[in-house]
Amino acid sequence: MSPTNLHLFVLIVPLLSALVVNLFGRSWRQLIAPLVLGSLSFSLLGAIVVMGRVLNHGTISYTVGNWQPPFGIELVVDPLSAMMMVLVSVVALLASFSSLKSVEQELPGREAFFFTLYLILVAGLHGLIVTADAFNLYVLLEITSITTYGLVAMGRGRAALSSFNYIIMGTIGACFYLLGVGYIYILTGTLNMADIARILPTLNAPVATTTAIAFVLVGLWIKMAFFPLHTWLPNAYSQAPTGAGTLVAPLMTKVTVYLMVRVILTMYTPALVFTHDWVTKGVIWTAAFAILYGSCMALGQKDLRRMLTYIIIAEVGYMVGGVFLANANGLTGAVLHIVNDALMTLCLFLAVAAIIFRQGSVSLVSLQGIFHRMPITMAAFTLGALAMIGVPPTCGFFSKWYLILGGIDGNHWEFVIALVASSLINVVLFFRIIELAYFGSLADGEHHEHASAERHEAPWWMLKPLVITAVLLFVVGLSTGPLVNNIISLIVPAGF
Amino acid sequence: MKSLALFATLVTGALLLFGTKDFPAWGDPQSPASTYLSPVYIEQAVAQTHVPNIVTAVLGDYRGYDTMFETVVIYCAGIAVLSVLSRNRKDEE
Amino acid sequence: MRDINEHTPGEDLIIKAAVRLLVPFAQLFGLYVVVHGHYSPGGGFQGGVILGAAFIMLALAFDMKTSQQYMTIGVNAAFNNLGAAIFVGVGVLCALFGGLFLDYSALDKLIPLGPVEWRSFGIFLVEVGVGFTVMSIMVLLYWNLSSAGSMKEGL
Amino acid sequence: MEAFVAEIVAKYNYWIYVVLMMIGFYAMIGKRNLVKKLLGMNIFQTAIILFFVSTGVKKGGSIPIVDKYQALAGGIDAANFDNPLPHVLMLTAIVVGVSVTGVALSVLIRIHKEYGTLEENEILEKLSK
Repeated sequence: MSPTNLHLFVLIVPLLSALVVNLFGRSWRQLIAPLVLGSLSFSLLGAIVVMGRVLNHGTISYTVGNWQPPFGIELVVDPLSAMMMVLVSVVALLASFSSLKSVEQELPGREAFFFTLYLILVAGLHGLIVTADAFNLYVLLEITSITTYGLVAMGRGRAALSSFNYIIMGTIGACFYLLGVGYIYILTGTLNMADIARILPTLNAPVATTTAIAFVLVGLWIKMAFFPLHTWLPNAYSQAPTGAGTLVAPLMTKVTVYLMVRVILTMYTPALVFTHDWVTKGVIWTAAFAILYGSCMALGQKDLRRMLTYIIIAEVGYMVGGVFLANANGLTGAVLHIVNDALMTLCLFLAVAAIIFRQGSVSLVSLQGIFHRMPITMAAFTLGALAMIGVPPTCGFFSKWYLILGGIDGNHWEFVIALVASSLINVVLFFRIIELAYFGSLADGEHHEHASAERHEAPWWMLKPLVITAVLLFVVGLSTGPLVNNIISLIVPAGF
Repeated sequence: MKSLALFATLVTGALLLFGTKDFPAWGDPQSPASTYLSPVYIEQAVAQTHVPNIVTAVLGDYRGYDTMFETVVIYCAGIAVLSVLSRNRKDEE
Repeated sequence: MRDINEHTPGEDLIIKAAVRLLVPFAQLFGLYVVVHGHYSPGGGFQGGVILGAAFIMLALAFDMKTSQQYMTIGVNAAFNNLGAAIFVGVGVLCALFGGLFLDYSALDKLIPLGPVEWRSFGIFLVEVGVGFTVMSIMVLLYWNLSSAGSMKEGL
Repeated sequence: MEAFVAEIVAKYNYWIYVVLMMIGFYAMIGKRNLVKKLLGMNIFQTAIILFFVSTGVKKGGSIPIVDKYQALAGGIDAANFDNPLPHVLMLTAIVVGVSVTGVALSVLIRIHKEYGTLEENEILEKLSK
């Protein structure tokens, strides 16, 4: 295996092991854990090596089948995609420890199917990150979606209905994206992103270009659940099996945001997307509403997992707004927030998975006094909550700081106000839970007080990734400087 | 709800039709789609792959990476259907 | 449980005999479409669907059990994994032999046929993989959807 | 007006696909029955497939299968053959459509088992009880 192929093996190894898991995991269940963990660890190591090479030697351009672009499919690993690859493999590996436990409990007998879909989803996400071909992106988008439909529908009760709504909305999104690509193809005759970026500004076809951009962006917005196209997300993510939630919730929306950044920067060039002032203004106002809507809806929820899904909607608003601020600070903040939000969401969902594993429910009532039963889990949850609020030196603070700076630079005070307001709402939100978890048993009377005395911590398989993620929140927060200087500043285009 | 759906449908359709304003006429041999990549495929594919059916050549080789994921998509569909419809071991008992 | 010998509409002597007669030809035609994809419209996906349709015809005319005598659930699982593994495996093999991923001409080092001829042959290998997967998944989809997941009793 | 009619006649393939797409799209978001939504999804995808394939058409072109020996001798004129790329893309998109339909049907079976109906408002009524 020559080193030039390494970044492809990052996604091929999980794919191949998915086939093995499916074939042999049905009869020998003890094979599943080593295969999943082994392939995901290989992915992580490979991604780190690739990132080192990209940072030292510059962007890798790879042509599948040795056909020169635009005739063949090109894969590009620039510093941003290398960073995203590392992020995806870290999250997938950490989530898989917890999933292995919770799937054993929730879906006995179906582990092989679950982890086949899980590994293919990870492979699809890696593929999405590296591809530089507009149509290939559609195929991979559908791979990640189909696996997610399956994973969500494996849940109990309402999960099937939520999954069906997700299928309908997801297909509309993918079809809109495909229509946009079709329009681009008619205009330019090519599907390679860099080639499109080269040809598109030379064309004299403003109406068709605008339509194509609009459809591609709306398609991606549906996939990332940007307000008001978010309706499928809360049900789908909160009713999925816990093991699926820990992987899907941190990654799917963030990778789609990354794709939007990628499409805007390398396929359409910012000059074409940000031409109309009223469009950017409209998107930023929508993003501000999304942030406020997500935060307010989160306040009204009675279930912790459902509350977190509304926070995801608010976070999508942060990132889309940050990109459409169209200045260096906004873009930096948005890209940094992709990384941070993936880790914060992972931390919170891992904590939720641990609680569900022990007591089966995360409704707010059942969280009373949980601090005494599961101290380590709740300590990590608190750290995740602090990062979500944006307390320094956790990572959540730095990306929010950049976003606020970007809002001030661009004179978009509505965005700044929404950001600050949502941070305040998050304070209320999380401190209510932490208070409930710590003091809740005192107010509730004898029944719960008795239960709270027993320490009943989650198994180590779920605790270790949780603790590692909580530590990572600080590590990433403290390494914001190098991250911004070495990686993110490279992708900010010159005109910003 | 229905009127909202109708409105959304009409807006989408109108936008898509409006976008075709800049397109070349249907079947125009001089359109970018027919002059940029496709002549190269048609003229070079046989020399480069020895496959006279150019659709197969492009599907299997030039865009083989797409086709690989197409196979994975349908594989995923099978596994997803199996996993959605199969029941837990406990429920069966 | 329905009695298999009970006469129901659709389980007719003429239909059974016709399907019995038709299935080998359908399978042969499916193989032809897979193999002849280089020279005529066709290829792995189209041929795979025809091959799958042959099994679905058996399941429709007789019952699901009969079609599972010809392709058991285990064989089906083996086929769909094998097909996907052939495709990915060919790609990986190309990468291992010093080329780029899915660059079939790199396999020239394995068996010297000439790089261009290997591209043609590589496409064929890959199409066979697609055919296997599509055939088995189509049958699997039919079994599952018509029996609501039990894969025992259905249409 | 005449210019408008000439525009429609020159690009009537787009009008056909847009009408089909609108039918499908309306069924997806306006209908209450889940199976009708699924059918709408299929119509939508078919419309997109028609759209792409129609972009591959070239006046005076035939199917993109060439004569091997003539091609090796270099005697192929690309103007005589249709554009193969949209066909390739749509083969992939058809497979994706089939896969999504399969998964959606299995999810519908689960929903039917759970609620005994596929009407959205009846399901929501049962849920709110």
